[in-house]
Amino acid sequence: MISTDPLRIAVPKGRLQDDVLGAFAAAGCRIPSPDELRSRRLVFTIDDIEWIFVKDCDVPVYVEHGAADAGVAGLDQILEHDSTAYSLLEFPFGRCRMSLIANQEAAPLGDRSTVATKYPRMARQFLDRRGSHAEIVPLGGSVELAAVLRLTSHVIDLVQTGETIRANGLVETEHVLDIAPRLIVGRDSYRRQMKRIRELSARMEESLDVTVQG
Amino acid sequence: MISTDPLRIAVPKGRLQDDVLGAFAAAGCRIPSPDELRSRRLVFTIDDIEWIFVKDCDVPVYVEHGAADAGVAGLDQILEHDSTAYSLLEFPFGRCRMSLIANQEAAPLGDRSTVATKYPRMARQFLDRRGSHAEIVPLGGSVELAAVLRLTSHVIDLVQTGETIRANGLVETEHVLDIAPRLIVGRDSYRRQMKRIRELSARMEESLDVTVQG
Amino acid sequence: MISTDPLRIAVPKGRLQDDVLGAFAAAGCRIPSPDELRSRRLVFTIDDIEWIFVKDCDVPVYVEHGAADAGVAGLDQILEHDSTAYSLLEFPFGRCRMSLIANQEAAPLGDRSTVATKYPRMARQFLDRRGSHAEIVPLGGSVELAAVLRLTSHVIDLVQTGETIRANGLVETEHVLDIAPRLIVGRDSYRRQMKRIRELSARMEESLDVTVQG
Amino acid sequence: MISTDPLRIAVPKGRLQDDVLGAFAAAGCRIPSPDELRSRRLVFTIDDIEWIFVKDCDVPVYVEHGAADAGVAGLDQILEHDSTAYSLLEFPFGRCRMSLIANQEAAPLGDRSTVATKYPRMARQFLDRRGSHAEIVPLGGSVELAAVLRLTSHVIDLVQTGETIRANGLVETEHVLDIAPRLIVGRDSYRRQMKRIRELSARMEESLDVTVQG
Amino acid sequence: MVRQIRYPTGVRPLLIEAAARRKRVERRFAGALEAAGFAEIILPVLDYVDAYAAVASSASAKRAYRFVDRDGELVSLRADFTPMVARALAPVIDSERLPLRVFYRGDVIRCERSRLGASREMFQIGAEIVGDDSIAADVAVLRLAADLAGDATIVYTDARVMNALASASPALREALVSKKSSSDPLADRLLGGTATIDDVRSFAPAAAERLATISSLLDSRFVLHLGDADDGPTYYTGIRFAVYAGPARSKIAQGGRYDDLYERLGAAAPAVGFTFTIDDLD
Amino acid sequence: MVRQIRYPTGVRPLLIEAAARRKRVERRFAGALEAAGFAEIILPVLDYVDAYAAVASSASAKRAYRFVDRDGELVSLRADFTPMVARALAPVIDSERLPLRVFYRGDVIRCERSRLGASREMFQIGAEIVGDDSIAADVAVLRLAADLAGDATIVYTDARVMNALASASPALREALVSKKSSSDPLADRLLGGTATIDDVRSFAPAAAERLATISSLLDSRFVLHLGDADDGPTYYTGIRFAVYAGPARSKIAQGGRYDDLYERLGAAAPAVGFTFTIDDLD
Amino acid sequence: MVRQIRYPTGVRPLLIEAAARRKRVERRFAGALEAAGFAEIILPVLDYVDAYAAVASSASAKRAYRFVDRDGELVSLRADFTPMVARALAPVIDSERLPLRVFYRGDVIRCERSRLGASREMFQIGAEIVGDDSIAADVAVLRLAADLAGDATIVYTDARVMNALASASPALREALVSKKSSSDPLADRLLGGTATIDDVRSFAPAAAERLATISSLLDSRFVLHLGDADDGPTYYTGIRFAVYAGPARSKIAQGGRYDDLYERLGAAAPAVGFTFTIDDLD
Amino acid sequence: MVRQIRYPTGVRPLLIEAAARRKRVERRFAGALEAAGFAEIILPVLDYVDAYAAVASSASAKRAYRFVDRDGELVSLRADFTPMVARALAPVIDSERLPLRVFYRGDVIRCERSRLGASREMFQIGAEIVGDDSIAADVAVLRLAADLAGDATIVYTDARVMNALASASPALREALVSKKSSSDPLADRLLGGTATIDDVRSFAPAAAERLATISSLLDSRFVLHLGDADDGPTYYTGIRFAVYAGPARSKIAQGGRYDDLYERLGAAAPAVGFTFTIDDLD
Repeated sequence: MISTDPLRIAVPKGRLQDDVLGAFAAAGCRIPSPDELRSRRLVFTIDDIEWIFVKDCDVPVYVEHGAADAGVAGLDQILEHDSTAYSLLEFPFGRCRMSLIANQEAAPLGDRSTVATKYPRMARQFLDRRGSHAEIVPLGGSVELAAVLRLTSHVIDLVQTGETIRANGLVETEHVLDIAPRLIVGRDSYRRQMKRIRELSARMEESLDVTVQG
Repeated sequence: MISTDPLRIAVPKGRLQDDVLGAFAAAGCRIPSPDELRSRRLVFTIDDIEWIFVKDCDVPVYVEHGAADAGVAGLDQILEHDSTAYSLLEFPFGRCRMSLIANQEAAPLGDRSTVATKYPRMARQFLDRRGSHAEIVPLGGSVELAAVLRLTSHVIDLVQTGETIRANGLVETEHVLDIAPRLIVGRDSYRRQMKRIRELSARMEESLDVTVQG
Repeated sequence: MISTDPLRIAVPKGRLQDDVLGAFAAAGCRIPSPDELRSRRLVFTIDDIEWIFVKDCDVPVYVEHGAADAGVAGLDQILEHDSTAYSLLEFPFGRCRMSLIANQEAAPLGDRSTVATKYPRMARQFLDRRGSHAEIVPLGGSVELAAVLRLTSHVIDLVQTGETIRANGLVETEHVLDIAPRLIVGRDSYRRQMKRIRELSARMEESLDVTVQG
Repeated sequence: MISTDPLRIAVPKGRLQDDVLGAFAAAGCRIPSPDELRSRRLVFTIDDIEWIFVKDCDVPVYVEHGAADAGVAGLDQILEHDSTAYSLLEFPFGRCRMSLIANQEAAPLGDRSTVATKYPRMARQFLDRRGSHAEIVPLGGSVELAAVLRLTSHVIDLVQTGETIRANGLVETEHVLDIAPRLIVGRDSYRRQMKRIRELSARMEESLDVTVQG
Repeated sequence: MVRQIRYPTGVRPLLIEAAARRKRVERRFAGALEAAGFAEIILPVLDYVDAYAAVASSASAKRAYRFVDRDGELVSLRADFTPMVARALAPVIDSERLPLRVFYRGDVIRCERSRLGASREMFQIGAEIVGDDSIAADVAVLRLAADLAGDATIVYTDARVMNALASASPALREALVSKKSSSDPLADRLLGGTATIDDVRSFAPAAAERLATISSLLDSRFVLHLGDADDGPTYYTGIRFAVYAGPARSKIAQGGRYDDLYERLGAAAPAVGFTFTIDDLD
Repeated sequence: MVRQIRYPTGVRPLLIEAAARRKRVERRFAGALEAAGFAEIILPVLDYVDAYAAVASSASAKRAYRFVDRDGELVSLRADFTPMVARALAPVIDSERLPLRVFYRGDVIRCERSRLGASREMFQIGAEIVGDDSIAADVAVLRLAADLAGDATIVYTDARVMNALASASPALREALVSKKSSSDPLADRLLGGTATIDDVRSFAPAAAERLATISSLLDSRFVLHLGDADDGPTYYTGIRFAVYAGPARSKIAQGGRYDDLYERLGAAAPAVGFTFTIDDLD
Repeated sequence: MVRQIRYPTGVRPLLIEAAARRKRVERRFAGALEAAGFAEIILPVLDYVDAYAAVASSASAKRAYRFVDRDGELVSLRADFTPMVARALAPVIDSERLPLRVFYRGDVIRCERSRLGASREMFQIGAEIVGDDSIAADVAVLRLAADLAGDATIVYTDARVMNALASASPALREALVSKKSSSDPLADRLLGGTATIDDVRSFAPAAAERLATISSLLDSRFVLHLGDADDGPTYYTGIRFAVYAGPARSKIAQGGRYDDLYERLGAAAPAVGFTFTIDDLD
Repeated sequence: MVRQIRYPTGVRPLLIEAAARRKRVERRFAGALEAAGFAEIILPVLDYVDAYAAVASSASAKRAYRFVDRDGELVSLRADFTPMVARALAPVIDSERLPLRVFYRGDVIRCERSRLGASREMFQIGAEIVGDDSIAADVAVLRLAADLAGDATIVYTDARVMNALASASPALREALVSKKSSSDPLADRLLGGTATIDDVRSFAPAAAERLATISSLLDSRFVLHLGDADDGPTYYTGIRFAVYAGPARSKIAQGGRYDDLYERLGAAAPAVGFTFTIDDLD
């Protein structure tokens, strides 16, 4: 065993937090209690794991720079950050899709199209694959609004139920990518904590009965 | 009157949304109903106002580029985006402060300091005023965590109650700026809608009994 | 015949001038008379040839830019100017060699060597072929002096008799290139005046009994 | 006296060489004999002066870089090289003028003018003073030819008798600058050899009966 | 491997249909300007930054493509036309040939990110009258801008009004710039757009005088807004205006009088003009 | 202090008369090309160097203004149009809409020093037929170039002749490239411009066949020179030509067929075209 | 006005205390390397990008400061030492003087944003043995790295193991690279770090042979991890290792054998070496 | 194909022997400076040009490698140390800790062509006393420079002498700058190096007073030359000197007092120092 330090795991706050902690609990890890989670504390060390709670888009950043050994992040965040971390597991919860969405009068995706998105890097790659010169407009959120107001012809965003799209009179025109949360591990951490990480990953896989596909 | 188009107003989703809508209602505007707000719709036209709901950090972007005539945004977002919009009103709700926060062992702010923040532009200006070469580490959220984990010596972030700081054993070492939401209006929109905008602003000011402080 | 304009031929003033004119005369061209040449005139049109008299280093420039159809230039000037003109003939007169010359105490050409020269482009190519990082010092003339004064360890220059080298106590250490004057023709001029140029070149070749080598 | 090394003086080969040596001889310096000068040697040490013979355009280079203590160079070369050396004396011989010369059909100097010259730096400064966008074409010599052939509308060059201009049907349209050879001394050499240099300069001045005007 | 398709920020090709639309608009503008007696000049796409040191603004520098050329000089791709016109014409300004009426067109190239609802391309056509400081020139330029814009509204003022306020009452000016309400009744009228020329005559008499004449010569497309704070170039010295047309929230043109600019770039001459950005017009 | 007047290497403004002359020439060319069924496209003045890695030549790179942009990418100001056309059109190449006839115009901007007898400015107009590999397209392009040039001489060959020689007999090709005389009678005929199509049929049969047909369709303005060595772009795969007119020693246009270029830039399509440099024309 | 205080990305001054700390570490490393027979060389802070075309990786190019110099050539500030050593030594590689033991030190300068928990400065000290392809050289370099690091753990493998797997079984390699679990027992052992040299002998016999000897010569600080996927430079051709020490999660040094690198940069010679990044060491 | 071997202008690697020689000189200088109580600081190789706007000289800018970084800011490779020291120390200048004695070393990187008899490399070591405006500090710095240089001659004056002359008699100053002879006997003595402190007392009393004391404290290695015209940086405000040693015609070090420089770069403090260029020393 190279290192006996606690393993630092980055948990995404918000939507996925409960499912993620549940998956670790099912694999036999002791996780912070509901009371602890209700406090404003951001770090909890239990047994040999140091749990840290970070904004979802920062998980790949913490893992990439060695500020956390492992973490759970959506494929959208992993790809948008061009992460070099290893992906050990894909989780069955929190799945959604990234789609190209158009306003109803928009012409098909072409050279004069404009695309609002929170994911400029992935949007660029998608447009390059499609051979399109379309312009990208980066926004921080509510990107569908840009298409509703005809500020852009298209939007690239995550879609879960499609309710927002329908409610605002937009059209989902193309499937870009399936998105699911993954357990990611930094390359240096993997080298130093190989055995513990693989054991943890194996226990999680068993309990999830997940076949890794990604 | 130059223009008779509806006035498009950008309302920040989330924490400030109810107070902001309340302030407009108190000034006599008809606002979307709770049912409407629970739908996933992002745009509502009522009387001569088109309400749009955007992520708080995007409000200055919409107003700057003429995608909205007016909006409500915190001074943090206004300054971080270097907005050229006019600030007509400051609201009495949603006030907080931007502070410099340190971990307990951190040396005083100096050349070897590092500062995690969601506000790199404002942090840079603060450090320049202080004559400090400290390094800035931009993050998307939970920036206090960086100081808790000793990844940075300091954090610059918004503070409301100070509970997060206390719960994580950090120290608020310096007041950077008072922050409050403001009614902002784009320069071109002001020219084209001068009269309506000033009337609306006057009604809001009366109802709020707010003295504008700047 | 594409063009019936006079053929403009650039003759290098100075050292080579008489030999060059002699070669054209031997090929049957009427050349300016000694009296004409003693005048300060720079241009003479005789029959269908316009003779212009230019500094030797400018001949490749005139031909390259289409300011002259043809000219006579040393291989040193042709290569130093990276000329794209065609070389139709090599003349038997005016031959010399380009050499690497060292002062007597100079270490063999190496990384700390410095080389004075009028030909920085050719010197660079020679040093690259030799894998040397030696530094080049461009001068306008009397480059041997730099080595005599130990301002540089080496010199790359034309050598005719070697008398200057001996008189100044230098050593000719390496042969870089054989140099001879050539008849050069611009690419555009060749296309437009192909027949006349080839006839002239053939007559000169006969009269010179020169085998073109290359 | 700071330094007792011989004083190294750069003499321009060619046109000015005899007059320059004569001026030093008149000031009491022993100069190389005609026989010595006929040899190919480039360096002669006589008494406490080391005479070196360099191409006229290289004199300011040698002095600027401390490769010679002093030298004689025309104002054209001094200015074209942006020399920082001190000018101690101006000589009465070798004087000429720099002129703007036009071909007979050329329009007055204007935006569409082109100017061939051996002095691109001085030409640029002249054109800037005249507020002209005219284009400069650098050549190595016989620059008048460019105007004769209508390759450029103008030429900037040294004029002595004006015979070349007349013989080629050109017109001297403007006086740019009076040119005379000067005794120049490098700044570092002046500091180290102040006394000897001033004595030499004083003797030359007396013998020349020259008033410095420069 | 996926090939990169995108173009550098701020440029892209216009293929057949888009090029045809662009050329149509160009022709309409150029035709109208020529008919109005303006002669075209063509400006370089690249110039030295130092040549504009006397009029540089750091804001526009931030958006320009800048690089160091092979002579070690800092150069910039064309990001603003008006100073380039002055620099180009300055050496040939000749009082006998004035006034000059010139126009120009071309792309400005800026390394700005794409923006909501605005094209990142920037094709501009502008025109100016050089060497004529008359009211007639002001009015001619204002009318020409309105005619070119079609169904337009033009908001105008005189730059000297706000400048005079800044000297007379910094607090008042600050209120005008921030647009917050004020207890000062003058400020309130200025802010609300109801101030009259008489309101400003005391502290900006020359501007008031000139605006009075100008406004008497203009029709209802022109709206005088004396409290307008500047958000454009800082070189205006007289009238200043913004042109609005159609549904766009943003101005499609701006202009004004800049009587110092030529002097700072080499040859004194008054000038008044405007620049249209026509990417999104048809 | 003397203000710097000059402009960066390779650019300068065109003031009123010069701009009018330029526009006149532009109109003449654009009018003729439109009449011949060519549609204009507008190409950016700036592009990524890497986008042309597949066709880059180091010689032209040396003359281009190049710099690193804010994303760390190497970009270049426009220095050669033909590859830009292919890159711009590649994403929209659609076999059903082919052939396309397009033309383009604009400055190429190079940091070359001024040259004897040649303007350093480079305004170019070019045209090409994309998606048509027929002899008719070759002839149409040759004729169009000749008509645009006025009283012109066009020297042409097929790039495959010299390429075939290079494989068949490097020594022979070297003689042709250097233009020195040769004891080989074929070389001599090629060098002297007296070689016939029959002379090259044995080693370049396809080119010979095509040239035979082409030459039968052309009038006396066109001069076939089979021994012509290339001095232009290296992407030609079929006919290749240079246009001479008036007293100028230098060619005023060049062109040819480049059937591989589009494929290397993203979408396969044959193409044939030419580019005029019109600075010095009237 | 507030003066700008910050420095460009990737650099900052070290004032008295920080400079003293840096110099202390430098002295410790340089002293140890000199004692081990290594001679210092000094590498330029700037070099042509094209000089490394044969070994360039686009990832590192993205992080380097790059610009076009006055000759129009693309240059880069020093962002990676190892190829610079090879380029500098190549012209003086002389088989009689080999092997050479050299070391170097200096900043690498990258325009990366500041990062969580990692200094953006990058002071590096590295060493290599040139011209010795023996196992003894591998072991000497591994031991030297461990000694310099103090209380260190070194994870090592041979680059050929994974390369052989890539040819033999792309699917297996993919599993190893992504680190997902696998039903293949060999993959599982490689992934879990329990694979032995015998496991890889069949498909990578030379590497297995060499690793067997090397591992027999190393003590417990060295951990053989045969399934290790590369995350560093791509030029390794033999052993490859990463050095971990103290509480830092990130490696403090990396190294390996690169027997092709010199040849690609001008003169064939085997080499093995490592580079420490010492900003955060004391 | 021949590979390009050369390095960019102004840099090259130092291989084993050259590096050893460089390190020997470095050690000798650094040892002597540390023994004299100077602490090292380390300065970045890259900085913003705008940070030095208050002290910039266009001459040095011309020789520096300059480029635009990814934020659009103009940056420069290190071409002059002294202003960098002031900018780096300004934020930590603390009157209680003054005076500071600091030294620094490193390459300056300039894109100058190679020069006759001078290396284009530029390794420099410099030192300065910050926060001490005493004569003792002047003398300490002069002596330290002489000791470091070995068998040296130091020519010195006070920058205020020539500055006072420039105000008092521009004609006289011009004579001194050009070094032409003059009919004025004072000018003649100043030119010839025979002027005494009494000669300048009338127009530069403070400088005269100070020089009188300083010269009384110096030995024969120091030569007072009151008529010396400046050829170095323009920021000197008191003593100014050049160091000559051995057979070299060029100075090997220069220095002086610059009491305004720190203030212009952010924090007022007097300073006196020097910089050696040690490439050609052994």
